[in-house]
Amino acid sequence: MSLDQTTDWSSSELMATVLAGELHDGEVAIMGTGSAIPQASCRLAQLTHAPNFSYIAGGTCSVNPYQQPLVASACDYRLLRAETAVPLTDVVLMEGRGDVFDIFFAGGIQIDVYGNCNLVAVGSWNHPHPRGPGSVGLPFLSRVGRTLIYTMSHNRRTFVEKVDFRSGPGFLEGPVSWREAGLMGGGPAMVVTPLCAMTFNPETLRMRIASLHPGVELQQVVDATGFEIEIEEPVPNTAPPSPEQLDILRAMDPDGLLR
Amino acid sequence: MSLDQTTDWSSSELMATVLAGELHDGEVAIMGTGSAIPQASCRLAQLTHAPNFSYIAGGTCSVNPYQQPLVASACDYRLLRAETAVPLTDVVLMEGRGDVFDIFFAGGIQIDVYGNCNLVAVGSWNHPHPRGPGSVGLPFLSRVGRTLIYTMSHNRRTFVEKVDFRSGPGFLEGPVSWREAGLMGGGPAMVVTPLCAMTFNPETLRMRIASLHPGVELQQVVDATGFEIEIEEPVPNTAPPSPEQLDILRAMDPDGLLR
Amino acid sequence: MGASKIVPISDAISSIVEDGSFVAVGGMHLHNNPMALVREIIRQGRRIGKLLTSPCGAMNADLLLGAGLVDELVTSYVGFEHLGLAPNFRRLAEQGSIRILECDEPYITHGLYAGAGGLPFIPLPRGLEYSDIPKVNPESYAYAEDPFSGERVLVGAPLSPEVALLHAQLSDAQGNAVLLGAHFLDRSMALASKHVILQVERIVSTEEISSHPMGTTIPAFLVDAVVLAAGGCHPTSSHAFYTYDEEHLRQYLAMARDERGTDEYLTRYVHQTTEALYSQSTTDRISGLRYEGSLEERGR
Amino acid sequence: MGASKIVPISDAISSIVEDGSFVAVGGMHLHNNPMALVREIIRQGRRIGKLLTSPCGAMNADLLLGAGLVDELVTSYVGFEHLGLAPNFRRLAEQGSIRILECDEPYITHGLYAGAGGLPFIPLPRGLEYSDIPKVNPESYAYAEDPFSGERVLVGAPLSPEVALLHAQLSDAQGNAVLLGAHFLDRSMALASKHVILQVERIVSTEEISSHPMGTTIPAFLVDAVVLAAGGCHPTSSHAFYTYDEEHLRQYLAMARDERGTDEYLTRYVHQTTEALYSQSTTDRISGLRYEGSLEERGR
Repeated sequence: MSLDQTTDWSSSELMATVLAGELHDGEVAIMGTGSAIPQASCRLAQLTHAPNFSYIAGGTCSVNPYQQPLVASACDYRLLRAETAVPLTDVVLMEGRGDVFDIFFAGGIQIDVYGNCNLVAVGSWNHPHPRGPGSVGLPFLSRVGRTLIYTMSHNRRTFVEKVDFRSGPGFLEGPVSWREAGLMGGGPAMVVTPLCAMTFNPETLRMRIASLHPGVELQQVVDATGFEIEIEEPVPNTAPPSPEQLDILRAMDPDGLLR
Repeated sequence: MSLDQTTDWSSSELMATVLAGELHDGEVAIMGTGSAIPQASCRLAQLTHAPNFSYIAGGTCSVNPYQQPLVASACDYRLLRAETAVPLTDVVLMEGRGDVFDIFFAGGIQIDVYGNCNLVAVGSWNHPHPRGPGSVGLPFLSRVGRTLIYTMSHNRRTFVEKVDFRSGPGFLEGPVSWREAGLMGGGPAMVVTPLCAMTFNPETLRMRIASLHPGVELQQVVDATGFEIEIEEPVPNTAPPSPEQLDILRAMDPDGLLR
Repeated sequence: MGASKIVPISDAISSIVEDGSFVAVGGMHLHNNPMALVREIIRQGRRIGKLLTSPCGAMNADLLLGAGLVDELVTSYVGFEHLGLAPNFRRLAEQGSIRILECDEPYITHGLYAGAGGLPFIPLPRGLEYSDIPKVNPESYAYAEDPFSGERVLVGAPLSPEVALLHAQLSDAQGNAVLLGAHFLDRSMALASKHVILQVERIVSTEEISSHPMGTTIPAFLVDAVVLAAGGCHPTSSHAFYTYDEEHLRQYLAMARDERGTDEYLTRYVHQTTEALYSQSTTDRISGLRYEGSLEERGR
Repeated sequence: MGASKIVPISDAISSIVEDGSFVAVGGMHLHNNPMALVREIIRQGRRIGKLLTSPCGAMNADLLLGAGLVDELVTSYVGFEHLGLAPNFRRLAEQGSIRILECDEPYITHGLYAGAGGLPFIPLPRGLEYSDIPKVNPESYAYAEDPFSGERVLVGAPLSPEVALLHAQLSDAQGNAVLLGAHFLDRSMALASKHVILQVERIVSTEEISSHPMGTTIPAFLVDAVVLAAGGCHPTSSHAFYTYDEEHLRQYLAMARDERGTDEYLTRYVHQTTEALYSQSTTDRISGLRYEGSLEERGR
């Protein structure tokens, strides 16, 4: 990722900061593949406002990795520079128990207006194009406190009215189906992209713009989103990372994965 | 246990030797509580005729404990002086898989003519007398290659026509029920007591005397057994431990648990 | 990094164990029984609605039973191995004055797995239905149809205790705990229980925990309270630290033959003492019970 | 004490992996993929009836797919993380020329538990039925009635592979194996599979294994063959030994964009070489990939 022209922090750094703001002291989070941004956000939260926040790096299943340094792969051995580690089989149990993890970081090759994620197939499952890598633990979104969705791709291919294949449940098909399902999980809470942060209208359960990242125009988001996104004007600007936050992020990221 | 008056080895040592003779090279055995005799038999087999025999001490779940020294408790920390160890949860899985363990060492407060064992209750389950400690893993007898039963109590309270409570399945209620059940386990293979070794008639599936321990009269066994035991005369004598076997047993048993 | 969870033992019990709750007690046979926590429960007279043991309960269950604090017992064994039967368990069972949910080891193990993983129920291997256990415990065992084969199979209900009482050899102040030696079902209980109270031999730094990240660990976020209880498994063993006190256990077995003796034992070793005093009074005995040449390191 | 199970890699594959069998392949993402065994399977042209990956397959699955040796794939993910999609998996899936048993991580994990434990099937936590996965995979997923609640619940079929191909960092000659670093689902695969072939970085003495009895271990009696394969995970990582070879992986991803490039890759790195030669040719690269300041000890 290249540096933003008009600022001295990158999109990924901003996204990590925004996500960190969603993490509260005492909570426990879990994440999977491709997770440098959530890893950074968790460690950042721990080192700032949430010292009792815990997180598991879903591949190695290390608990509170020190991010010395931040790594690109979810299963990297260096993630075991951590408070401790547990077996993967235990993490799957804890995900299923449903009251252990407050936060699940998710993503998708498609994300729809109700926050459903698709990591499996665009088009029909039998003849997909593209075929995605697969769901891993995303079906557990139905049993987690709340889901934080992040993606580097804010475009009309990713943000669609309805996912072609639901691999990670969001608010399903909207308020009626969500209510009928009576799931124990709280559903998606936020979506963060390089353009903006989005939350969900508690009535319609549809995605709405929460804040525009510095330098992004509202129309850019509307144009890049494949469904009619809810807007409540005036839309605030996303707070940029503070100098302290940037110092922390850069100290854990000598390889510049977030730059 | 005191030394047999007429020999220089104890009942327990003889029983360990007899059991060792049932263990074949390459097999894997599992045992639970109160297991000094089977532990000794397994280690003896390894150090003599069965170097590729393996066994798990069911409490600590240590694999091939070195018996340095033999201990009385199935969960003793010193059992971890072993080739290696696995979690208890893994052992329960392997017991259930059914093709991992060739041998399960069992016992009971009652053992019946078909080799069913009872560790739970004499009399009715609601008003037992005595109440036994409980079954632990004995129901797995239905899924193991073969069961070796041992007990220090050869009397009419222990050896009964039918157990009051079946906690470890033997040949159930005999040939018909055994055939109908179609269990994957091979059923009980041998019963060893301080008086004799017994096997099962392959037709009737009832217990029969296989060999009388040195110095024991046939009538003693008949009198001490609460069901009509099958006898095919002449009944051979149990081979006593060899000097080599005794040397090995005593080297691993400085505390004299088998004496 | 996080806040310390080290609390006095009385606070741990009074604030976390509610009257009537479903409690799992760790350890197995004569080993790693969290006796300090058990004694404190008795001192506080906390009723246990349902008590779950590992496949093999011992002193941990028998003392609570003797104190008359257990309504229902979920177990596959309570005994003292080569030392004899469990006297209070036996007496109450023979009198019919304790409700027993009779179980076997596979159900307890798989039931905790189901509880930990949020599985609605857990099928058991075919063949287990040939013991009489399921017949006397319809609360825990039932039959379901296997949709793949169409066969009727024995299944178990999930085990989801409200509190697990566990002993760990080492823990940091936040509750990252290391079980040296055998793990029995202690980690399973931690995973399946809503709350975990740990008694520990020794508090260590988080750096010490981190230095063996794959050492068997209960992560801090599962742990509600950490109680320092050196020697706290006495008279049972604490793996890698000390073996069981056979003389004391035999004394217990002799005293607990009847209710009066049990009461005397409880008065002397529980009610008339505190854990601090108990620990002081057993320091010398425990010194004599240390494993010869034991390396704490070995246990990992 | 027992007989050595160390065999040449060609014998391990030819004598244990039967054509058409159900094979589990260990490792996860770019780590601990048993690539030496995978390459040898390709050299011998063994057809795999069904291939199971850990929740996250990578090069281990993609190369076998590229070699055209897989009939059915049981997986919840095949990809190269931040490096990109799995090119052969993607191409075959988009062409419809591979049968995919679409799964999720909970099913693969619990399904292996069921396979290991002889459980006839395995209920899954409520809520998982809200993904579309069960709809497209009726072979692995079905619905059963929970006899305790009366509810209809999603369940999975047990996973019982015939052979597991696994990488362990250390093993003795008999197959007592230690996984340093993360374990992923490798131990689950060993427990659930009828046969286990281990490739190992280093053969150690049984005394070395015994010195940490609780170190994460696959016991020898589950293991059929031990193959010495130092560097045998290349181009993926072997925890505690070396990291993944990003340059080589990127080269693979570039070449494998089409069938011809995949064939070229296979010719150069598989068919025209042996594991001994492959290992020789990568020794220097692997030296450059060693973890900084890694302590093998740490991984336990």
